Amino acid sequence: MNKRHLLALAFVVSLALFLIACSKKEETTEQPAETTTAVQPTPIDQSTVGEVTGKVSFDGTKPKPHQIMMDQDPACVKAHGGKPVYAEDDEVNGNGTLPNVFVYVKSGAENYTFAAPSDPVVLDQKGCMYDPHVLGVMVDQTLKVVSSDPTTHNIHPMPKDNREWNMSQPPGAAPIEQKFARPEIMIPVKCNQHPWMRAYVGVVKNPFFSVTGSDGTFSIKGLPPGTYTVEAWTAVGGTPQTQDQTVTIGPKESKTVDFSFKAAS
Amino acid sequence: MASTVLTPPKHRAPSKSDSIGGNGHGWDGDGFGGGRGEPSPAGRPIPLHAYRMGMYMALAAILMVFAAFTSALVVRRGISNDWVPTALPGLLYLNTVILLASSATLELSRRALTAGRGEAFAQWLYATLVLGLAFIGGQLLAWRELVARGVYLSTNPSSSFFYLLTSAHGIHLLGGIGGLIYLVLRARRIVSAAKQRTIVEIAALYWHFMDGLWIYLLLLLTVRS
Amino acid sequence: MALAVALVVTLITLISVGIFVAKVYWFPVDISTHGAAMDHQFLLTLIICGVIFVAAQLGLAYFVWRYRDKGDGRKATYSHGNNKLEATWTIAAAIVFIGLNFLGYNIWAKMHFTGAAPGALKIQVQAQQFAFYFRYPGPDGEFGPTHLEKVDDAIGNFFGLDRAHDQASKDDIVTATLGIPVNRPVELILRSQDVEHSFFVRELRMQQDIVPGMEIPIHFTATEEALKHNGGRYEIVCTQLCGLGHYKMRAFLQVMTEQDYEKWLQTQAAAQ
Amino acid sequence: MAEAHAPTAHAQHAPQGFIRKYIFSLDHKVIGKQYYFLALFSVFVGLLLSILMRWHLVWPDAHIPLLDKLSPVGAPGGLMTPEYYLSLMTMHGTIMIFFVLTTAPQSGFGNYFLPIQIGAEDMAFPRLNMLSFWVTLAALLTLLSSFFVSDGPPLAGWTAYPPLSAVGSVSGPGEGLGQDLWVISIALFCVGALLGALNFIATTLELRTRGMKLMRLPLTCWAWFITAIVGLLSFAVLFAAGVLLLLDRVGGTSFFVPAGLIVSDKILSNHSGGSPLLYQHLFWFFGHPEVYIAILPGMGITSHILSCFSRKPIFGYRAMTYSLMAIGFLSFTVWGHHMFVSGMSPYTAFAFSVMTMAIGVPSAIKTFNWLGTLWGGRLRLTTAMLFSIGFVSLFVSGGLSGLFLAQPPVDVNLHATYFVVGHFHLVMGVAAIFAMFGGTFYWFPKMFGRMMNETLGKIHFWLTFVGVYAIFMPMHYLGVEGNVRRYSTFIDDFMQPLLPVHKFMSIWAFIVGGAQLIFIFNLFWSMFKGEKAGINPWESTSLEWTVPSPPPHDNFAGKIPVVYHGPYEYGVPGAEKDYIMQDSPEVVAESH
Repeated sequence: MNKRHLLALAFVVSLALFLIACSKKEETTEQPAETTTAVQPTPIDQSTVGEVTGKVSFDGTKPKPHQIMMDQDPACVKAHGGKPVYAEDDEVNGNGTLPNVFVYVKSGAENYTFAAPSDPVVLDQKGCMYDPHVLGVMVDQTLKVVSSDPTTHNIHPMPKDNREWNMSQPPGAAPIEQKFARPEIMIPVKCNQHPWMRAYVGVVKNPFFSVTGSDGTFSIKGLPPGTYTVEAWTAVGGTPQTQDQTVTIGPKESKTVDFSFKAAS
Repeated sequence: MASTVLTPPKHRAPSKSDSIGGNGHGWDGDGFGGGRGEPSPAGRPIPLHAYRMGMYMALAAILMVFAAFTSALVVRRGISNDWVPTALPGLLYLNTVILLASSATLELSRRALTAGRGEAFAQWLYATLVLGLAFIGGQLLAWRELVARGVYLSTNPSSSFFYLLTSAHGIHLLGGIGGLIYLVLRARRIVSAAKQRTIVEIAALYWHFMDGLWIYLLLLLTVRS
Repeated sequence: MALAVALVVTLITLISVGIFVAKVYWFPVDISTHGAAMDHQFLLTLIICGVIFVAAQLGLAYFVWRYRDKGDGRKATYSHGNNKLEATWTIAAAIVFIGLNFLGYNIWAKMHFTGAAPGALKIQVQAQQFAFYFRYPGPDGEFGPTHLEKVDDAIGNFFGLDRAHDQASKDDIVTATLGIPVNRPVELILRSQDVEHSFFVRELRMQQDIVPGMEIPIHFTATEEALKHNGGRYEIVCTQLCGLGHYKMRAFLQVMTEQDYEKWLQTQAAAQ
Repeated sequence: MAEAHAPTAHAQHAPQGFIRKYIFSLDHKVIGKQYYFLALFSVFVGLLLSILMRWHLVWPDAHIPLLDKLSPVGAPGGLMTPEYYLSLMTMHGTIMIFFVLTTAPQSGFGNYFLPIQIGAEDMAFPRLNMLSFWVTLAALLTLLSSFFVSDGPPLAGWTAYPPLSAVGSVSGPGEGLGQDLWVISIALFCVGALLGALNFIATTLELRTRGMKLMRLPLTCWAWFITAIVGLLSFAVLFAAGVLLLLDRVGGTSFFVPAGLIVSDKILSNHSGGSPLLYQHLFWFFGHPEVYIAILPGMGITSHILSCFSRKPIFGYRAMTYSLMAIGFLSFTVWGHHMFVSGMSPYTAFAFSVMTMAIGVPSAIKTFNWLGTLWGGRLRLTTAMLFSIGFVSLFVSGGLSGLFLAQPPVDVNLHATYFVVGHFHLVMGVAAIFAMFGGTFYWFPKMFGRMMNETLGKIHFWLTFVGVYAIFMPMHYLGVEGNVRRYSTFIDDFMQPLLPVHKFMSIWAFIVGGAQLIFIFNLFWSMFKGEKAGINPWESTSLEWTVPSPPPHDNFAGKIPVVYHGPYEYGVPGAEKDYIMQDSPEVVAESH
């Protein structure tokens, strides 16, 4: 090998590398912070805990219920005996309160850590509708999806911060068990084969959440004394909206927090 | 290299010469006994024009890749209402001149080799290599200019095609640069052995093709609808 | 062995052809005005192919049997071919194949080279993973615009209509069944919300891919025959691979008399 | 370029050491075997997938044993999910088309026998040859690795139409990493195929021995040569399509993804005005020639075997070569017949239809010439011959159904039904595989120095021949009935009466699948225990039968042959024997 040639070649190549290095765009990749350490629950003095209860009312004209068309899957039509079915997001209780509102402690409980309960939260598919429509799970708690329908569903949560998955569940198949690793309000869940089907899953770090039922009330128990921001989330009328309230709880105190929503335009 | 000698038929010779029908190289006239390359691993040398043929075929494949990109561009531009032409960096024209110059220097190098001027051959080869690298560097600078303007790969179909075509061409040219580096390293042996010159010719073929391809791409990217 | 080959090939040929001749399996009923010509073209092709099929397979069977090596020391016929024979079958094949194609030209032209008849009933078909939805323009004959951000499957706004603001959207009727009147030209405008789908109604002799980013019109007229079978209800299936629910992606076509259709449409309108 | 300077010190000697000899070998014969065994492995994976599919189709509630071990997500408890079915289908198609049909007859047999048949000591570029194999293997491993990614293997079909294949995991399982791996695998495969093709072309054109005029090439060589040209031009286009698809997936470009898509309630705002049809055009510009890439080598092998065992020259050698060329050329003009219902211009559809009918003509010529070859012959019904006769029968059956699909007004009702599945499986799948079996039985003695067992071979042939008709013929009837393909379960009432037909087909699929074990046993048993083969057990004429079995490292042991005759001089009147070898200087007055 000719040394002079080698030298010249090395020079040329390093020049090229230098040029390339100069023109390289600077890139910074964000590494999402991930905590993998096992959760050690913070001890809470059960003798001092209080609770937050309340009611969510609906203000204004009721949204016109949207009838759901299930024609393409006769199994779904049959499950309802041919009766019309309406979208759950349009539901308002007879007493003017709102069902399906997810109320949870948004902030104030950061100093505590909680272990996820070992019991799964069950989401059923019944008559090509999700039951319940709105539900909460804790981070790393198992969500167990079962089906009571004689037709195939697919369960497709569409999270922003969590891992997306999409799985079919033919009739008779085993329940699907999945966990969410990060808190997220709210993860919409869809069945693509019955596009009207929708559930909302709230993933929270603490056990302080509740969903309003047919009386529009909620109650969050076991709160240690402190100041909290309580948020209510609803998708009434189809568009999600939230409201926050701050509440301070003394030892063994029970406070009432009420919310009132209008249908989002 | 005994095996290169044609073994005569052992039985009786063919009565008519045309029953052999000449050699098999119907398309090349002088096939079997043509240039001798280096021995293939199996022993017999691969005729040099096989290398040329191989290069033609490689170029045909490359041509098809770019033909596919071209038709994609033409169709995509034709159907879309989202096509916003990307103003090309002026640097590209300088790069073009550099690349054309590299073809010229490669030709000079080749002539020097034919004339037996080994030193000039190597020098012009260096010049070609430097110009080739300068072209690549220039292309990267042109990309930087676009990025500075906020034009990225996914900004617009026209910019997508710009990055696609320039990088596809650039990668192929880098292959050519690899070839040039190889020639530089072997410059001495090439000068001393006339048989080695085919390598230079094949490298030049590739290089000029890349040159022509670039001109074509530049026209494709600049001509509006 | 030669006899076995000849017998098996013959048997396969006869069974294959026999099932077609006996029409054990055949197209479902034809409910469109254009279907008869297509079925006829199919039949014509079947006959021509059938003849070639039988001739070639039986020829093969016969040759294998007839020219088997019987061990009698006979030498094979030394022949490099027969130019005349080859030219003959080349030309014959070309005429038959290409001629057949031109016979089908008119059918294709009628379906695709002309648009729908003026006054045809316009219906939009929207495909999505994994359902079809249909939109009728309502009395004003106009489809309201689609607003992507308004699309919400959970409340049934598949087309992204803004009924509060868009005049044309107010009377649009969205359904999950494709109801059509009999004997009236229908123009479907196919579009997709997400991936490729396809619209296939076997009885209508109609199949068309639905390509996102395109609106593809197809047109047809359902005949009286449609009312006679299955209560006028036919399956619309998706035939383009569209994801995990592909096999379940379907809807129903309901062919009705003109009066029934009007009534049905009113019921649908009331449910909006 | 890398080939232009292969410095090998002791060139004439065969490499020593296991690795150089069998793994990173430059010997075209070893590479040919490597390709063959790669295809053999792939065909069994593909076959297994199809058996799982047939199982699920007729017993949708069945819990398939061990399947949950392979994929706990795709088949929880062994119950196959619809998405897993589609994944199996996608992988079956991809593996069979690329790694079996494109690999074995062309790269496998072609690599082994093209150089020997033209009287060359190796391919023109041995290093490139080795590279192309390793790239192909990398492609296969990449593809198979998608079975083990978290959201499952890709399910967009072997055609991978966008937007489904382009918008990522939002469009469903398998469309995340699995689809990325699929695209990368295909791109790699293209590179391997291109390298192989240019090597084949250069070898055929440049390395023919003295006297081996183009018109003296065996039809196998012609087929490999034309296939290489078709492959060179078409794989380049697939490569481009793959690059564009990958950019749409990961680079956020919009070549194929249109604006305003809402997938699973999510507005895809990062794409604008791309065209899914553009992808289809690029894909089928490759995809249709690909069909011929799969079948042309099979035609060559079949012609070769038919002539040999009919003891008769091939009927119309020139017509055979010209029709190969015509098919090769026309294959680039017919891709639109896959797109009659795709939404492309109906006028174009008609033009494509005419070209498609035209390509039927050279195919018909070939069929007639095969029959003409049998006519007046003295047929030796060896297993290889039986498979070749089977090839002709299957090619006729599958080819004729193409005449239906080539006509747009007929295709409308058959498109995307089982009619199409039956058509292409017969004409390109099974027929090509029959050619591979024929080639295996014919060339096994040369490749391994031993004979395969004829009795096992014949049992295998009969089960397979009857079986494939029992599987694929009924598909035509189902298609006419309107049975749509790519459905994992038949849920509609419409399909219930047809289910017994599916059961019939499935059971035959299991039988045929099982029968392949006979072949595998025969192959490996014969490799070690088979009867020793002589130089020319079939009394064949082409050059590979002039050298020992298996051939020495440089094929001819330094004695390069000279060719005096065409490849099919069987039954020559006045000749000493029943045949004249290509390199025999014997002159016969009436020859030609």
